[in-house]
Amino acid sequence: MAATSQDPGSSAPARWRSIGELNGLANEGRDGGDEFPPGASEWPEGLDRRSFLKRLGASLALGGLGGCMRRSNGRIVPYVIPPENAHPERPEYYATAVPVEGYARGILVESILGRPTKIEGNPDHPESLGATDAATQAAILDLYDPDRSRVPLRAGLTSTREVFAAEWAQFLSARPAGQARIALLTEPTTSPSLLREVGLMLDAFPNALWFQHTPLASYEVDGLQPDYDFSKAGVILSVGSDCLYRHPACVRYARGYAAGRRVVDGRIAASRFYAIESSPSVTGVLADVRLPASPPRMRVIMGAIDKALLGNSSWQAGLGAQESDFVGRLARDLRANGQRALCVAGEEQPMDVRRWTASLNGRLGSEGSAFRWLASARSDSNQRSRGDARALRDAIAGGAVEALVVLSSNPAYTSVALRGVIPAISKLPFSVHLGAYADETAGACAWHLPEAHFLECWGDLRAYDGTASVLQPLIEPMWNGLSALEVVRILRSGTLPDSYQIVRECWRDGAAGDFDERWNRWVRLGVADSRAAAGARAPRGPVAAPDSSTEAPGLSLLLAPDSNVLDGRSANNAWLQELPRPLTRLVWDNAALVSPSLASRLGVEDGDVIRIAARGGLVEAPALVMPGQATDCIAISIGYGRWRAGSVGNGVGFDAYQVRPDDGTWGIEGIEVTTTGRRHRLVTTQHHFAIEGRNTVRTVDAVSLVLPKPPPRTSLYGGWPRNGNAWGMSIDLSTCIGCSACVLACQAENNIPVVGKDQVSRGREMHWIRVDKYFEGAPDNPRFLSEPVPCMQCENAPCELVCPVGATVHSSEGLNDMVYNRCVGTRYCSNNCPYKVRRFNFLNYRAPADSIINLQKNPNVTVRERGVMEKCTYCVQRINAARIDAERENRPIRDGEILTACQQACPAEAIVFGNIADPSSRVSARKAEPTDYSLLEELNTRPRTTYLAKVLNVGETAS
Amino acid sequence: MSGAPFGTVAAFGDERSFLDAIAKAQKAGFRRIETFTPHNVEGEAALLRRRPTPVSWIMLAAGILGGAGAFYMQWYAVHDFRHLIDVGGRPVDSWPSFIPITFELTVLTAALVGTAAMLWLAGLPRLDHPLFGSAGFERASQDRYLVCVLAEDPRYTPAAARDALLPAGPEAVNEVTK
Amino acid sequence: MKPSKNLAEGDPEAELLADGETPASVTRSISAIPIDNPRPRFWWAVFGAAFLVVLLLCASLGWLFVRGVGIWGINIPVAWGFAIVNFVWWIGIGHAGTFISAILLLLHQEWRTSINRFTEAMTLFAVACAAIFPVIHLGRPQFLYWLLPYPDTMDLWPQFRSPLVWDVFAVSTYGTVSLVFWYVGLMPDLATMRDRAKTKGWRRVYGLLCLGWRGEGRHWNHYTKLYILLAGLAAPLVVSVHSIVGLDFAIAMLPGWHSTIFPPYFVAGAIYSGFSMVLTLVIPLRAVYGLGNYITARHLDLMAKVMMAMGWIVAYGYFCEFFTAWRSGDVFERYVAANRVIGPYAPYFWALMICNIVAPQFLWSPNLRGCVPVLFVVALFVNVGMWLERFVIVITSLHRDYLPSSWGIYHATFWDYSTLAGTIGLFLALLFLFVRFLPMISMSEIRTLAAKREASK
Amino acid sequence: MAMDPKTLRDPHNEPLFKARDTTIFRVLLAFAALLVIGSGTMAYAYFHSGYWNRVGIAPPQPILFSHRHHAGELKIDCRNCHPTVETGAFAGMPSTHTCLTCHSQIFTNTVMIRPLVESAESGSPIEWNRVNRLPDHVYFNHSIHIAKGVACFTCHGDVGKDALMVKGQPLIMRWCVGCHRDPGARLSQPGDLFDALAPAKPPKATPAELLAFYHVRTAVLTNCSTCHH
Repeated sequence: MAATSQDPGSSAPARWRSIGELNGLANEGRDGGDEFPPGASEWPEGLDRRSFLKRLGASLALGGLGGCMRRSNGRIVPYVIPPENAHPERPEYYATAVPVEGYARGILVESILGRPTKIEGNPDHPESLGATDAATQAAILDLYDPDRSRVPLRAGLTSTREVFAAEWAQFLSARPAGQARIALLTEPTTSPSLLREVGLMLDAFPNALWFQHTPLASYEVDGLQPDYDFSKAGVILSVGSDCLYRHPACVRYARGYAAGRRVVDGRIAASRFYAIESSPSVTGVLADVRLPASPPRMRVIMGAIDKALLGNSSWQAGLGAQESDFVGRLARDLRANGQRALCVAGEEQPMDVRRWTASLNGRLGSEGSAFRWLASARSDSNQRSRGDARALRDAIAGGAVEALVVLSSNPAYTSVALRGVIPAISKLPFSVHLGAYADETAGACAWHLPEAHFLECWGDLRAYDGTASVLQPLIEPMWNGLSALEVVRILRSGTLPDSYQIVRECWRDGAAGDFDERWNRWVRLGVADSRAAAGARAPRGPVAAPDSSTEAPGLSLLLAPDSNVLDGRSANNAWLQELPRPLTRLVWDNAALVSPSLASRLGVEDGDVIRIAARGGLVEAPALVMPGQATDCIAISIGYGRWRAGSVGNGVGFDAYQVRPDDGTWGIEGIEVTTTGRRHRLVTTQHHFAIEGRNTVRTVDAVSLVLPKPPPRTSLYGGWPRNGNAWGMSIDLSTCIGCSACVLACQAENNIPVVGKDQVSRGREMHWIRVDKYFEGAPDNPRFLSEPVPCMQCENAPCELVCPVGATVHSSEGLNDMVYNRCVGTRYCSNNCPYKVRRFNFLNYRAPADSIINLQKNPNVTVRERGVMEKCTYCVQRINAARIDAERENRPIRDGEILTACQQACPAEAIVFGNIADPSSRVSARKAEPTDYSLLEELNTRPRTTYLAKVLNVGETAS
Repeated sequence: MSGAPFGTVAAFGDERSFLDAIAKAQKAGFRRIETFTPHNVEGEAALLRRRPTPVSWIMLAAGILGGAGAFYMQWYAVHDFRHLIDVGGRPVDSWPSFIPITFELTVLTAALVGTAAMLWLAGLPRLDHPLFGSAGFERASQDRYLVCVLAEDPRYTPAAARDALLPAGPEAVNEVTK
Repeated sequence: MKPSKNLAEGDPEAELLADGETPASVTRSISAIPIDNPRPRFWWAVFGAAFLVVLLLCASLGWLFVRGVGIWGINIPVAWGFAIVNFVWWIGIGHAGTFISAILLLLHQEWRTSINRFTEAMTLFAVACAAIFPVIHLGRPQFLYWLLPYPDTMDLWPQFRSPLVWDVFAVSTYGTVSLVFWYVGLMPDLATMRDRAKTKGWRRVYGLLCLGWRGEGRHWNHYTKLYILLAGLAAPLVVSVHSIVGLDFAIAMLPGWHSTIFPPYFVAGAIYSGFSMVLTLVIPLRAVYGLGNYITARHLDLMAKVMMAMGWIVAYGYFCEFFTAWRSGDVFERYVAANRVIGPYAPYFWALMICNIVAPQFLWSPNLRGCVPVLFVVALFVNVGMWLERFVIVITSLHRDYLPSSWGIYHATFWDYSTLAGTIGLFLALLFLFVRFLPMISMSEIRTLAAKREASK
Repeated sequence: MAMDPKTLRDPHNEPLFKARDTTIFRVLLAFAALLVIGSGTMAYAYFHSGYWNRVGIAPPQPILFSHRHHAGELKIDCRNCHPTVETGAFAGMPSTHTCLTCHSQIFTNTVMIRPLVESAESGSPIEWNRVNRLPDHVYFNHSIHIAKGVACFTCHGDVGKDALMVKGQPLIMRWCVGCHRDPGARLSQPGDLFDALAPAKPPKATPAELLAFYHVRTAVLTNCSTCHH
């Protein structure tokens, strides 16, 4: 407690507790400290006294008699004609790709009994390499979202596709052939087929205009894509970039970054990572040396870097001590590394900053090795496009549009420009919206067509590096949805086409030889023959450093795409809503992040609603104190406050688009902040971020790599005989980027329920693996430590000892088995678990029996009922499946044959699972590294999951 | 109340004359004497040379059996068919863990068997008794001390019994029939 | 604190029975309460209120079974909340009865005689209230029977290393033996009731309940031996039960729980809370039913002294906990200790200190001790304090354990409070039924006392 | 008998109970004790009984399909109709078309197989009543049992003996773990695995030899997670 907490002003790297504690508040209550908050009891809506009594009676009757009545054995229904696949119960994997802001990420989709159940990375795809990010894992849930749009709507009323086609034909026939003034709005896309279809449409209707809109930043700099190879970098400079976490190539980048941070055979050639950013990002907080700076201040520092690199001795002018130390060390290391120096800028940075940062690579010599330019893969700068949403607004306002066609985009929410002309859209002679949800834009358009999920239709996309993939469906469209390809074809030709034919037409085009053979290979591998442009040339010569003004700019606001729901498109995905935001651990909300010192200056604490006025816009959002946030900068993510997202996303969070500038910039200077006196309940899954002097996350210096070894432990007991496989896991904290992909992979694999904001606020989140975050050092610029914590599978498991019914016992292979159907729910095991990795079904968290969400469930994992404890078991269903295969063939299980879901998803390969009894296994090699340690080793629980300490490569200070 | 005599009852108002009456009846040669008192009277058992009750030995035996059974049950549960379960890496024969239940079941069986034995030895439950019909017997549970010379005594005649009891100064003497 | 035996005889300051009481008067006045119900309005008021609270308990349990334990405030990491706090509290209260009956009987403390019946009944009802909680706190209470050893279709056994299984045996044994002990002690009095009841129906009822007891010398011969042996069994039992409850915590490796001091410290705390509850209940009942002749000022004085002594043992327990935490040098233990004193639940801790340590110190003064209202208030404080003690042990240890990332907070909900209140109602309702229909003071034993005094005159 | 009239009730009071009442009371007490013990015994007997476990019970079926005839007398291999038993978790149920491989030629017009013909014509499957069923929380895999030498008859009984399919074994956990704890004695020789009838003679190999032959690793068999996850 206070005995161990430090003076917040001291810059000593002491480990400290929550922000509330720093401010002298003992209460860590997530809702602002009310000891017994009103309405904390449980009475679900729509349950009156009568039905309560009915249910009570029924439950007593069932409880009393259910045990003594024989259940029906049910029916068994064989096929009339047996299917081709003799084993429909066995998972099959199909290659396809998930769209990531229009780019492809190759995936393999697991299908059991004909329904897609889980997404894995495609090892053959360059932007997946077998791994995924969290958003990719969550994409499977969208398929089964009950809120998805199911029928065409005309003015909000149910209609049909045929009526739509007829009405469109009528619209066209009322105008001279080909003269209809059609406006087509899409997101920037890499799909060759869609671009071809759009092209054909523009050909067919000379007056048609094509606009492209996305609220997110373009990945292009002057028409080219910067691309990085972190594995070749010795020194990395990130300028506000989050490219290891949120980028079409983030998996590849994370893999490359991890290569430079991994201890192998006791050695490491560690990269050194510098970051300068205004708000902590998943990528930035990994930096060995990190400097928070507000957007205007960043420009000053970049100017200093530029000067220092040029050898201008006056570079220190106007810098603070911390800043000049940062710049000095950075410049020294960048010059020393030359070709191995990599500079990366965030996409949300102003274009001059991105240009300058990219040009540094050319100056330092890393262009061609760690850095390269790629030709554009996305249609951002397509010649036929007439501009973005602003251009469309002008066109509508100018009367140049008779028919508006919005494809797979939601501009009525995401475009500040278009929000203003919604009444005008409603008055157009024809307007149609294609989308997975009857969302905000659907409400503005006369027609709404349900869109097919990408697992329901054919398509094609290019990856960031240009690799093309054919997207194949895993399931018939559940709600008769259409793809954008099909809609464009309907609009152009009036026929009701098939996406399969459209995609094949595009790819057959101009192709010689045996097309079917190639097509089948593309579909099977998930990677089409590469038509990617090779590395492009640098766009221009030397670039001047971003100019900066010297006057004090005051407070600035930094908008950012949300780490989970992006621009709001995933707002109705409950997995993503409940997945803690990587750094704040916030769920089901966004918040205005303020630095600790700004918070005390404004007099606000977590949950106080503040009003931010910026350039005429106004947004009110609850403040959340974020250590490491630039002092004069408030950050808030977009994508919340939606009103037609669906039952999950409606009304969640605060709509930061209200202050988004029309031109799509992300930083706003000179904002005004006032307090409102109101409070909002912010819910986090973790609310104590200090490490309390406990050795839970260990760090080692890259030079010495010395970790104190614990004394050998002896036992009076003989211990249990261990023969056969001994499962174990190693988690490398040095390569872990803290992205939470493991959390969602586990959720998808193990049927983990979503419990909602209220239950999380009561401390009842269900994730089996969590990513702990700790802050260490000065609150305004701490070191961030993250640590994924699954069940440790202790050999001396404390949980097992106290279970009265033996529902959790050890397996012969060292698993801490959890037998759901034996559990009576005393929760004693959770109390006795020092790692608190056990999760309890306090209420019935299962979806209703008839819910469509159940189709996603993994049939090989029991869906837990109310009152049952659950936890990670190293994906024992996968172990069993592999064992059955191996036993049938009378061979041992091969190393790497079993991948746990978290391991499989991890982009950084930080998690390795395997047989520790086999000294040649990968996990044994990991555990033999000098940086291996057990969490809470002193308790002698002997965990099978151990960690590799986080390697820091801070280097010496400039002086 | 059918004719056969049960015995002769004398009621006393205090312990001293009650004990005195027993002694006097014994002196008169009666050996089959029973008493009915509102509480346990010290000296009564010695005077009547009652055998020590076996309740304590029964309880001891029951307790040992219960404890041994409890320990065996736990031992059996962890060794069930050589199917040994690894619980938290602890040894199979975690005998210290078995002590509490062994103790509890020792106490439980001793208490239950002892109580049953007491009832059995005392001939309870017995709802009917010749004395229940007799006048004034309700005072035996309140404030009177009753001495009864039983009819089964070979020397018993109503008159002899009355003569033996009267010298102690009873408040009342009554003949009771079955 | 060991009043000498001869205090019972003649010392005017140390009267255990008022002058002029004879076996006849004892029988008359004590049996008059169930037979005549001398204070019907008081009885109906308390019983009626308690019954309404029992209805609240029924509603709380009904809602619990419909929705699940999630209606309470428990979470991860605080997976045990009010249910366990209440369980330990009630079980502790249940310890005074057996302690007074058994241990004081073995120690030949005659002053137990006036209060043993009542406290045994209190024990039974407290155990009944306590026994509700381990059942309802289960996530799946319908599978409670899996904690019992029986030949099931799964060929599985309970996990006998778990203290919760020990609890099952300890609590059920304690409940059963307490019931047997109480009932055996009640048999002669039931016979008295049979013989004094006014209507034939009641005489029949009491006649059946006393199993035909007739005070025969042969009965007494077996009976007295059994009774003393049951006392001999109950004495270690009473120690074992709360030791095992203490082991529920001590076996766990949680800082703040994993402590060898727990079993004795829990036993002392249990007796402490038991005596305070006895005083809380006896003081008003004694006044209302005019039992001052039997539960004399001397009785209250002795109970106050026992309570104070136990309070000091409990205080020593607190001290030991902190001392051990400090002396261990263990970062986790030290943190939990400090967190109790200044953490989010510090108000509970300090309230506990006031209730359990400060309040009883007023009883050092014989004047204050002799003042019945003061004694009553102090007893009330200790009752609350002992509940707080369990709250502090359970909640503060759980809410911040090893990994700071998993630290949490616990807020009780309406249903937590309603269930606690409901069991208090149930306890009072049962107790008032007992007072209404059974003699609340052992007539046969007081008669022995009265007769002995008559004899000595 | 004269006593203080103030504290005495009517001295000519009738006794409350007769000797008969004592007998009834004692019998009732004994009965209550028996009830406690007896209900436990009855519950044990009930839940281990064939009634509860449905052993030996043949549920009605839409077609009076005879395993005795097909498997016992005609000696059609089990795998003919349950084709995935060696490769998959499910043994597989014969599709309508599987039946029609023979029954498009023989007995085509009998009343008995009318439902089969109707199924083929309408395309709607035949709904059989399940005989063997495991709870949802049990993950059972046929293929591994066959691979490790557990014959069909070991769990399904002598299916070639009865006309209608009856449940051959209780399939309760006690029965399952009985074998998982001591599998050797229940294994069969490779040639016997698909017999419809348990061989009259015990296998020539000893349990230990069979365990070695099938490479059975007994340690994992009794892990909870082997069947429950």
